[in-house]
Parts: sequence; C-alpha cells; structure tokens
Amino acid sequence: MSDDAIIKVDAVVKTYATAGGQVPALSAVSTNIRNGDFVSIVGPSGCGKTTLLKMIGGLIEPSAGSIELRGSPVTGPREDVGFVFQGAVLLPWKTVLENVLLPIQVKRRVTAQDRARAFELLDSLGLTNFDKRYPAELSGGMQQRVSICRALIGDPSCLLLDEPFGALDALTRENINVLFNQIWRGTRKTVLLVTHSIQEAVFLSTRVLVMSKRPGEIVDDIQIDLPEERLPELIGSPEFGALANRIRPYFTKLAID
Amino acid sequence: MSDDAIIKVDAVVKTYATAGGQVPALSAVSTNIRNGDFVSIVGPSGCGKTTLLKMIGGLIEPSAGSIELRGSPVTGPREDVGFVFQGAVLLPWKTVLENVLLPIQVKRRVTAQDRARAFELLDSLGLTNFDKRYPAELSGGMQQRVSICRALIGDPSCLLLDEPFGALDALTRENINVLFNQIWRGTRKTVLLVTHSIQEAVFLSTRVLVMSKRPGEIVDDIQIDLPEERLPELIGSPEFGALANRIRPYFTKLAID
Amino acid sequence: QDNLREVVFGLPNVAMTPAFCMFAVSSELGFFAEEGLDVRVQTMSGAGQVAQMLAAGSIEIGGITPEPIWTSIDQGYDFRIVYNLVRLPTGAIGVPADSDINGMEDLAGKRLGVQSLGSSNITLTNALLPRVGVDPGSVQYLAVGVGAQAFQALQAGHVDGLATSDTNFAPLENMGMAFKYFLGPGQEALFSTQVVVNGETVQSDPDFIAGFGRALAKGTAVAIDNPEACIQMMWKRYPDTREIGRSEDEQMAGSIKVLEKRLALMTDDYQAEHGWGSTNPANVQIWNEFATETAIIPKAISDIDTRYTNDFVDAFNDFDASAALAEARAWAP
Amino acid sequence: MESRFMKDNLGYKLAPLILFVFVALIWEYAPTLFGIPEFVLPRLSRVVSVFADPRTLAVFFDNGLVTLLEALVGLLIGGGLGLAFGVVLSQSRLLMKMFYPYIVALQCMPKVALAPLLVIWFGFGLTSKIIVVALLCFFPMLVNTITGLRSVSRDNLELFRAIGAPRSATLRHLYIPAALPNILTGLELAIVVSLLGAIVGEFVGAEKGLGVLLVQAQFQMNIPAVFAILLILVALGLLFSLSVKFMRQRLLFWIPQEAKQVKV
Amino acid sequence: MESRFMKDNLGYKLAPLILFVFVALIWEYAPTLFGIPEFVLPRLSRVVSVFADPRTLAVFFDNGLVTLLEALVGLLIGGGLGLAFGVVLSQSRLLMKMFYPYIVALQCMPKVALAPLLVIWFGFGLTSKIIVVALLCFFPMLVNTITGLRSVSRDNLELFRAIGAPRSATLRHLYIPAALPNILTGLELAIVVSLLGAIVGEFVGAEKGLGVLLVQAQFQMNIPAVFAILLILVALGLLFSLSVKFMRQRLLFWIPQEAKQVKV
Ligand SMILES: Nc1ncnc2c1ncn2[C@@H]1O[C@H](COP(=O)(O)OP(=O)(O)OP(=O)(O)O)[C@@H](O)[C@H]1O
Ligand SMILES: Nc1ncnc2c1ncn2[C@@H]1O[C@H](COP(=O)(O)OP(=O)(O)OP(=O)(O)O)[C@@H](O)[C@H]1O
Ligand SMILES: Cc1ncc(C[n+]2csc(CCO)c2C)c(N)n1
Ligand SMILES: [Mg+2]
Ligand SMILES: [Mg+2]
Repeated sequence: MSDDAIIKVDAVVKTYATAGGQVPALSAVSTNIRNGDFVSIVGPSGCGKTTLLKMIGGLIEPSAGSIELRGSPVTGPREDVGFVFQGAVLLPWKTVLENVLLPIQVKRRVTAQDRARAFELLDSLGLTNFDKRYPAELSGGMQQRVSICRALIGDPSCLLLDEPFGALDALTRENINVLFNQIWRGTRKTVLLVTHSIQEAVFLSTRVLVMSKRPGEIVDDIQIDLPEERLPELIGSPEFGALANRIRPYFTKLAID
Repeated sequence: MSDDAIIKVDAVVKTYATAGGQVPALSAVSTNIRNGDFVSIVGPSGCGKTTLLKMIGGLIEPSAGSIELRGSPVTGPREDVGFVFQGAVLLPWKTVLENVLLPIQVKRRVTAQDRARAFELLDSLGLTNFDKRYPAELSGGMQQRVSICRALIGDPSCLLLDEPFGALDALTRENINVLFNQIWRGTRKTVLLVTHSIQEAVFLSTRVLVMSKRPGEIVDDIQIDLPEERLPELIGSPEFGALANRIRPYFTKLAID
Repeated sequence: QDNLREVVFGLPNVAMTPAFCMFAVSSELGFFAEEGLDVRVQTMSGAGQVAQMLAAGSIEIGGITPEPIWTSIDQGYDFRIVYNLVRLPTGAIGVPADSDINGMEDLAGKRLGVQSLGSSNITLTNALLPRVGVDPGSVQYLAVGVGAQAFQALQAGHVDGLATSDTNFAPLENMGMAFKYFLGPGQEALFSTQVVVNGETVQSDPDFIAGFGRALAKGTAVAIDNPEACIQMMWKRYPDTREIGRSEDEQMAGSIKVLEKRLALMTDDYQAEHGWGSTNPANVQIWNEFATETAIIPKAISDIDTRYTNDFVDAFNDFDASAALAEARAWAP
Repeated sequence: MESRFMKDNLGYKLAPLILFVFVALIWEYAPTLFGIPEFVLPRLSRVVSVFADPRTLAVFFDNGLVTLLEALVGLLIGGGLGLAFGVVLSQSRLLMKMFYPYIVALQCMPKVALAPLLVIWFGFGLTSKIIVVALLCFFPMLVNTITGLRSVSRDNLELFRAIGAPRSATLRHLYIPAALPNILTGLELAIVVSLLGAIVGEFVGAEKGLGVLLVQAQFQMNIPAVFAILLILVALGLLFSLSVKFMRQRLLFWIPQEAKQVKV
Repeated sequence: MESRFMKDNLGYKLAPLILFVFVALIWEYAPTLFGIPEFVLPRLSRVVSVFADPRTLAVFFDNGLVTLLEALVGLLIGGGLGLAFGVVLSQSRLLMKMFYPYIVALQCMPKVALAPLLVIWFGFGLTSKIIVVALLCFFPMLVNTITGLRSVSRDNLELFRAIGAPRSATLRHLYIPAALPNILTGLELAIVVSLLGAIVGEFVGAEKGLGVLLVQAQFQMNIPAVFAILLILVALGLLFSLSVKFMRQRLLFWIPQEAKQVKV
C-alpha cells in the first residue's frame, strides 16, 4: 500500500491470558490506513474488533506483530487520537458538560472557547439543555452521544470509534451519520469505526474491512468509491446497494458457531 | 381493546425529580397488551422507552396513572417476567454460567436440568465453551448475549427486552431474531421489545408501538399481520417493506431537537 | 519573678494526689521561688517512666521508687539519691477488718489483689512470705487495679486481701471499707520514693539540689502542721484535683485521710534525729541485699554508698520552721 | 426498603427519640433496680448533675479545648499523611512492597507502649499527643484510601489513558473522586480514634486535657465525673461523625445510596 | 505503573530486602551513634538476643498464645457482629438512624477507660479482654461493611429486584460479594486493633498474656524485653495482615487491581 499510511498494522496477533487458559482473539491482522481515510470495521460479535481498535489506540499491547502510527511504533496512547468506547464510560460525579470537557481539563485550563465548543457539540448531537445533568439522569443513547462529544472536543486528527451509535434510534443515528460525514469532509480526520451496521459502514466509509469470526482475521477490504458528500438519498442508490451487497454475504458465510 | 389484555397501561406519566429540577420523561401513555402478543416499541433516543419498560416491570413507580399486569396493579417486580436491561448488567464475580443461572439460584437449588438448559441457551446464542469465563473476558456483544440467556433461563411467560440486540453484528442479530421468533411461536410468551431497528421491530412483532420524542407519547400503534413464522426471506417481501415504510416516516417527523 | 529557673519534677503517679500535696505547698507559699526555682510537677505513668525520663535527660529531677533506681544503676545509669522522701514502705497487705486472716502467716492458700501483675508488691510479698513460713507458691495474685475495680474484687470475694500501696488503700477506706494491715518482718527498712537526680547534677548544680530539698522540707513540715491548708493549696495549684461534683467537705475529709496516711510514712525516728531528707545507710544496705535476693537486680550494687548522699541534709534543714508554719496559717485560698 | 407507611412519617422521626428516652430511662433506673453500686455505674442524673456546676463546666471547657486541638491537629496530620501515603503507595507495587509491612508493623505496636517514648522525644506538651493521634489516624485513612483507589474500574482507567491524562489529572479527576466513599469511611474511623489517641497520649504525661481529667477522676474514684468526661468525648465524637455524614451527602451525591440519606 | 525494567526484575525483589537491612542497620547503630540510652531505644542485637534463651522463648510462647486467643476470639465476635450489624443497619434507614449514634458513642469512649469497668462486669479472666477486643474490632468492620454495601450499583439492585431475588439471596449474591473489598479492608483494620485490644485489656487486669509480660518488663526496666515483646506483636500483626492480603487475592480475583498483585 501507499506510503502515506498513517497507521500500519503488521501481522498483529492478540491472545488473552486468563485463569481459564489462553484465549486467541486476533490472528495475524495486517493493514495500512491512509491519512484522511474513513475506515469501517465490521465482523461478527467477539471477533476481535474492540481488541484491534484498542491495540491501535495503544491501550493494550499486541501479543505479536507491530503497529505504527505516523511512522513510530505504538507503545501507548497518543495525543491527537480521540476514542469512543463501546460502553459510554462517563464519570458519574461529573456533569454532562464536565464529562465532555474532560480531555481538555486533564491537560490545561478550560477556556470559554472550549466551553462554547462543547455546547456546540452537545447541540449538534441533540443534547441541548442537558449540560448540567449527571450521567445517571440520561438514557442509554444520550450517554452514548455524550461520549461522542467527548471524543470530538479535542479536535483529534485521528478518531477510533467502537460502536458509537449502537444505542441510537434509526433517525438519530442517520442524523449523526450525516453529521459525521460533514465533520470528516471538513477536517479530513482519519477515522476508524467499528460498527454492526453494513449500511452505516458503507454510508460513512472510504473503505470497509471485514473480519472473520474469532480469532479474527481480515477477510475482505472493500474500497467505497462514492462521492465524498454522503446524503440520506444515497442509501437508495444502486451503487450503494451494490456495495452493501458485496459485504452482506460475509455475514452469512461467517455464521456464528 | 379486548379483555384478554395481560398488561394494561392507563394514562401513565413519569417525571424524574433531579437536583436540577423535574424532568418529564413520559406524558400520558395508555395501551393494552394482549396475552401472547409480541410488541415492539420504537422511538427516538431519550423518549422514555426504558422508563416505560421499567414501570411495566415494576422497577420504578409511575408519577401518575396506573399499570395492571394480569388484572392486578403493578407494585413491584413479578415472578414470571424476564428482563433484559439496556446494559448487560452481569456480575463480575460470577462466571458466565453462574450469571445465566442467577435467576434460579436466588430462588432455589440449581438442578442438573437447569444447568443443561443453561448450556443449551448458551449454545443457541453462540457462546459454547464460554460458560467458565468471567464477564470481563467477553466482548460487548457476548456480554449482551449472556444477559439474554439469563432472561430466558426461568422460562418466564412475559419478557421485557430493552435493546437486547444493540451490540450484535448483522448476522448474529438476524440469527437471534429467528431464534426469538421460534421461541415465541413455541411458547407464546408475551414479549415487549425496545429496539432501534425498524426491520427488527417488523420482523419479530405482532404489533409495533411508535413513540414521540421526550416527553414520550404513543403516536402510532401498528398491527403486523404477517404469518407467525418469520424467516429471513420475509425481509425482502413487499408486505414487509410496506409495514416498514409505514413506520419510517415517524423517524423523519420526530426529528431530534 | 521572671528569672526563676524552670524545673520539671517527675511525679511517679498518674495524677496529682494529696499524698504529694507538699509540692503544692512549696509552690503556693513561694518556698521554691525563694530558692530561685519555678517547679512544675509532671505526672507520669509510674516510677519507671520517671526513671526513663531522667535517664534520657528529659527531666532533671524526679521521685522514683527504689526498684527502678536499683535497676537503672545496675544498667549503668548514674542515678543519685539526694533526698529520702517516703521513708517507710508504702506497700502493705490489707485484708477486710472482719477477715479471719490475722497476719502474714495466715496467707497460705489465699488470693491477693494487686494493682497489676507488674506490681512491685508481688516481688515484695513473695520475698517476705518465707520469713513467716509461708510458701510463696501457695499465694495467688490477681490484678485488680485500683479504686472501684479493687473494691469490687474484694466485695465479690475474688480476692481475700490486697497487696498494694497506702494511696490505693485510702480511697477504699473512704468508701467505707475497713482494713487490717500487715507488714512483713523487717519490711520497715525498705523505704519508698526517693528524690533522684543524675550524678552530674550533683557535681554541677549543688545549689539547685539544696534549694529544691529545702523548699520540699518546708512544705512537708507545713503539711504536718496544717493538712487542711495543704489540701486547699493543692486545690488551688492543681485545680484538676478538685473532685468534680463532690462536696468540698466530703472531699476534704477524704483527702486529709490520704495525706495523713502518707505523712506517717514520711516521718520516722531517724528523720527526727537527722533531719528531712536524711538517709539511714543501714537501710540502703538492707535494700541492696533485698533487691539482690529477690532478683530485682542480678548482683548487689558494689558501690551502693556512692549512690546516695547525705551531704545536702544540713542545707535541706537550714530554715526557720516556725516562720514557714506561720506563713501557712496566714494563707487563705 | 421500609414500608411506605414509615416513609416521611412522624413515627419515622420519633423512633430514634423514643429509643433515646428508653436508653436514658434504663441508665437512670437500672442502677437502683439491680443494685448496681454507684462506683460501677452511676445513674444518669448523677452524671448529668456533674455538669450543673459552672466551675466544673469551665474546667471541662478548658481541658476539652486542649484535647480537641490535639485530636484535630493530629487528625489533620495523620489523616493527611495516610491519604498521601495511600495515594503514593498505590501508584507503585514496589513502594507498596517496601513500605507497607513497616506501616503494619508500626500499627501493631500498642500506642500506650510507644507513648512514653514519644514523650521522651517530643516532650510533655501538645506535640507528643498530636503524634500519638497522628499515628492512630494514619492507618485507617491509608488502608481505606488504598481500597478506594483500587476500586477504580478498568474502563475508567482506559479512558484516562486514552485521553492522555497526566498522572496528576488522573488522580484528581478519577482516582480521588472514585476513592472518596472509602476515604470518607477512613476519615470516620480516624475521627473516632483521634479522640482516643488524644486521651491515651494524655494518660502517659500531659499538663492539660480531658485525659488528665479522666485519670484524675478515676484516681479519685469519682465515677460520676469519669462518666461525665466520657459523655463529653461521646458528644465530640458524635459531632465529628455528623460532620462526616454531612460531607458524604454533599460529596457523594452521585451515589444513589449515599444521596438517598439526604432526604431523611 | 513501574517502568518495564523493574517488572519481574531481580531489583524489584531485592528492594524490600535492602530496605529491611537498612532499617535493621539503623536500629543497630543509631543508639550508639547518637548516644540514645538503652532505656529509650536498645540496639537491635540486644533486643534479638532476648529471644536466644529457650526459657524466655517458652514464656513468650505461653503468653503469646493467650493473647492470640483473646485477639482471635474477640476479632471473631467483634468483627462478626460488626459485619452483621453493618448488614442489618444498611437494610433500613430507620435502624441506622436509631442505632448508629449509639455505636459511634460507644466507639468514642476510650477503651482504656472502659476496660476497668469491663473487668468489674466480666471478671479477670479471658472474657473481659475478649470484650475489649470485640469492642475495638466492631467499628472498623461495621463502617467498612456499610460503605461496601452502599457501593452496590443501582443497575445491579434493579437486576436483583427484577429477578425477584429474596432479600437473603440479594445479600448473598450481590451485597456481600460487592462489599467484600471493603469488608476485607475492615478486617485488616480490625486485625490490627485486635492485638492492641488484647494488650490494653491485659494491662488493666489479667493473669497471663503478652500485655502482662509487657507491664512486667516495663516495671523491671527491662527495655530490651519490652521491645522484644513489641516485635512479637509486630510479627503476629504482619502474619494476620498477610493472611488478609492472601484472602484479597483469592476472593477479589475479579478486581483487576487486586488480582494483579498475585503476579508479584
Ligand atoms: N434516573 C433518572 N433521573 C433523571 N432523569 C432520567 C432518569 N432516567 C431517565 N431520565 C430522563 O428521562 C428521559 C427518558 O429516558 P429513558 O431512559 O426512558 O429513554 P429511552 O427512550 O430508553 O432512550 P434510549 O433509547 O436512549 O435508551 C430522558 O430524557 C432522561 O434524561
Ligand atoms: N480482557 C479479556 N480477557 C480475556 N479475553 C478477552 C478479553 N477481552 C476480550 N476477550 C476475548 O477476545 C475476543 C475478542 O473480543 P473483542 O472485545 O475484541 O470482540 P469484538 O469484536 O469487539 O466483539 P463485539 O462486537 O461483541 O464487541 C472475545 O472472544 C473475548 O472473549
Ligand atoms: C517502650 C517503653 N519503654 C519504657 C517505658 C517506661 N515505663 C513506663 S511505666 C514503667 C514502669 C511501670 O510503671 C516504665 C518502665 C515504657 N512505658 N515503654
Ligand atoms: Mg467490541
Ligand atoms: Mg433506553
């Protein structure tokens, strides 16, 4: 692959050591991700998607193989990478606003600008007027949206998203998808998105990686050559249908055991 | 509505009292659910679906209005109702098998039969050989599947499911949908399912309730007159498409604020 | 008054008590001040702690019972007895007045209460019992503490008598319990609390010792003459000794009893002849042998005669007693 | 978990009062009824009457202030060090392995046995008592802080690593808030022992304080006064304990089961 | 959080040992170097030499057994009651309001002041000491149990309500396991005070035990023996503490930060 790869994953293997023995989660995954790409990862539950994302984010160590980010090996989390975890992972003792501002607060004084940006993000994710609430007072989907705001607040150039839209209803999800496409076009962030929705993967991505069941491998790597601007109408188009249909069979072949 | 209603929800209102003031979550919801019905609830994130389900389950009290289950007012959780929470809510100090058997263990000795049934359920949800693992060693989707097994172990005649399939990939989800349809047909349990997938709602249900944004109301009540046996092929059928199309507009009208 | 030398005196008792109220007299009537001293009496958990403080240099002077003095000397500390304060043993066996025990020889097979199992009264009693033909092994000891706890032990019959000190018996008598007291043969020689300093103080600061002892002697004389004023002065100087919630008369009566019991142990024929603070060399020898015999120290102190001094006795007694007594009579609280 | 009847009901508010009256009555009449002598358990009215004398009150106040000062300063120092050590030790397995055994060792030494040494080193003034208090307060605070810090979930730790939080910020925004329930429990325990420590320190050698009064009263067999002083200690302890309860409700609002208490 | 270098490294294992040798050396040479009298701090070798005499060892063993028995039985009773009360009180706000103040009150009474009363009430045998120990162990166990029980999440409580778990099952399968980290912390604190309690109880009146030996040694001005006895207490305390650590690792395997320690 080309040399403008921002993320290089090379023969990465992950085996978890547990009291019950070794659990192979990922077997020899290799891929390169170009700067500004929007890459979705799909695959059956438990195939190692979260594991792969956390390794790229420097949160866990591969058992074998190497990962490079911007040319240097990943040994820990990097500045400039935003993470959305599979659960919302909000701090119960902080308000929604404080939770969103956390990535800034841990590094420097929060400015009025930061706060304004946080309000903007909350607004765009449908959380107007919830800034003073505590997480326990939010619904599951609202919590998830707060955690998306938190990943975006620092304006990181690379985003790692682990099923960020799983608890959202169809419409909210579609709106946020459009929003994400806008953000991506505006900023050309590199995005890695784990999702369970084929439609979402095709709608948002420039490339979709399909993984096999545990221990996961990459079984297909599909280029999504659609115009950069993605609007809801696109979903009905034949090109969109064709791409989705290319992915769908894997979900039949890779049946759960 | 008919008199064989097993659940009667009458002008139920819920307002949460928080430090920041009163939060209206649900405004005057009324509906009756017949014995053996499979009812899906769809609606925008934060509209009060979880709240409604928990009130029917007797876990929280309505601010106004009344709920009856099998003819007697709901004052607390009932035997014979299985619950799947929006988060998996597994006990970290128990193995997968122990978590599944929990509803039995808290009431009586676990028998070999119970254990056999638990293994069967784990198998059917693709968790073979994970019985001895601890929740922390599972992926998000696997945890969710364990919590589904736990809701089914007691063979309750009424199931309340709060987005049980949110963290599952398309295929696993489809397989489990088919499984649920089989179970429902075999046992004629009364099922209430909160879901974000219109397709899933139509595929599984005999009836779909559509809720408006917060504070939620029921804005449509759609009878799904499809044959009881639902197979994947059904999804492509024109009747299926028509029903889905009847629901979809609400998700445009009820745009998030 | 500001140029007084501050001195801390280590008191071998957890609390100030009428038994030591002569210190209050010397302070209140200015006897210490006349010697250029401002004496603060510091209560301690016991004589052992006073010895420890003295050895560590935390205090300059203190009252210590003989056992810790001998032990410390044996361990190489240069303690010097300068003033013989409590001239007779404070410890005794006391049994209820109606008891059928009529002497130490009746103690075989009996149970005695002691303040604690570390109490010197056990060593003492065990050493004396063979002298009256009783096997010490046949006497049992029970730690009953002091005060209410000891009272209860006697009342409930847990013990047949107590082996403890005068200051512990007095409150029990005040509570209405009557005792018969026994001393063992030759026990009178075993004097009690001594005023002790480090040897180097004797060299470097003889005036301090002389002045301290003189003020103490004056105070003791006043206490004998006028116990009531003595208690009043203690109350004034140490307000904590005012018994909370108890009538003054009741307290005065009880306190005088404690004081008188103690004063009886602070005077003897030798003192009448040689003066306040004087030490009978013969008794020191007896103590030395007794301490060796009872294994308080592993071997007799060879230079025991250099460990006490009567050199200051003349200075201690160089005062006008009648003037001191007059001052006390003129004193009003 | 109470029946709905009890909730916000008068009976709910009265019950503790009734128990109080009940205990007071027993204390007042049991000694006479069962012939318990005054020196074992004086009747309540005798104990309370000790407070009637304004001179006595003044003495109590004077000495109580000294004890309170020792307890508070010792608590601040010992509790503060316990918290600090808890934080530092739990950041490193090596430090934990190195120092924890010595801390346990120090705690296993009876403070009454150590107090004389402390008096030698630090004199008869406030310092030695404050150190006894600090020694006693240190351990409950330390152990609870460590437990609290360990209770931080792996998910939260991953979040803080992911947002590149420096160690200080992770402490401030994650570890400390998460450990707060336990830290406050440590504080509650430390508060109770701080008073004990001050008293024990005063036993061994002090000029002033409730401990001195207590020894004095015990020596004088003035048992009503002993109980009166114990009552003062109890009152101080309850006051301290109430302030911790108040802090819990204010600081732990995000724990439903702590906040619930607010409504009571 | 250590550098990778330290992990499983020899230096990692050696560091505590080096500290130990260092402390021992200071203890051995500081008294001579700074002219600290043996009265105040005897050198280590003098203290250790106390153990050389087999007769002394036998006496220590005999009396140590008594103290250990008092401490263990008291711990069992006091800790058990603390656990039980913690469970019962946290089930009801009413009971909490009614009884908690009295418990705090009891704890604020210095045990050294109560011990003489307990001796009067319960005699001079083991009972009174066991009660002192139990009194001391009760509170840390109680307070930590309550904190632990309160830490149960609302989600988990809802789950148990939803599956219709009776109260006893909720306790057994939810409250107790969730509170276990805190209960073990309470146990650790209780263990430390159990030894202190036994010693303090023995100070006041006992026939046998390390406390009696301590008083005797103090009276005989045998300060090396005093420190030798303190060393025994420390050893017992460390032994207890290690067993709690072991229990933590076994019982709290599901808390990554507790289990992590296993690998050390
Ligand atoms: N414990 C609570 N305290 C205060 N407000 C609450 C609480 N629980 C829910 N709410 C509020 O009630 C509303 C409805 O919440 P609910 O969880 O029922 O929504 P939902 O329909 O399940 O949403 P989602 O699809 O995102 O899970 C939300 O606006 C939320 O902020
Ligand atoms: N901490 C862990 N310890 C042991 N095994 C683990 C751990 N985390 C994950 N696993 C195992 O690794 C495999 C992959 O897990 P991972 O969470 O990466 O899956 P996933 O693709 O994200 O699944 P899902 O879509 O359900 O979230 C699973 O089989 C899981 O059991
Ligand atoms: C560690 C330690 N060393 C010395 C003493 C001193 N001390 C205090 S009281 C007493 C004798 C008994 O009354 C002695 C020797 C102590 N307490 N603790
Ligand atoms: Mg995952
Ligand atoms: Mg919900």
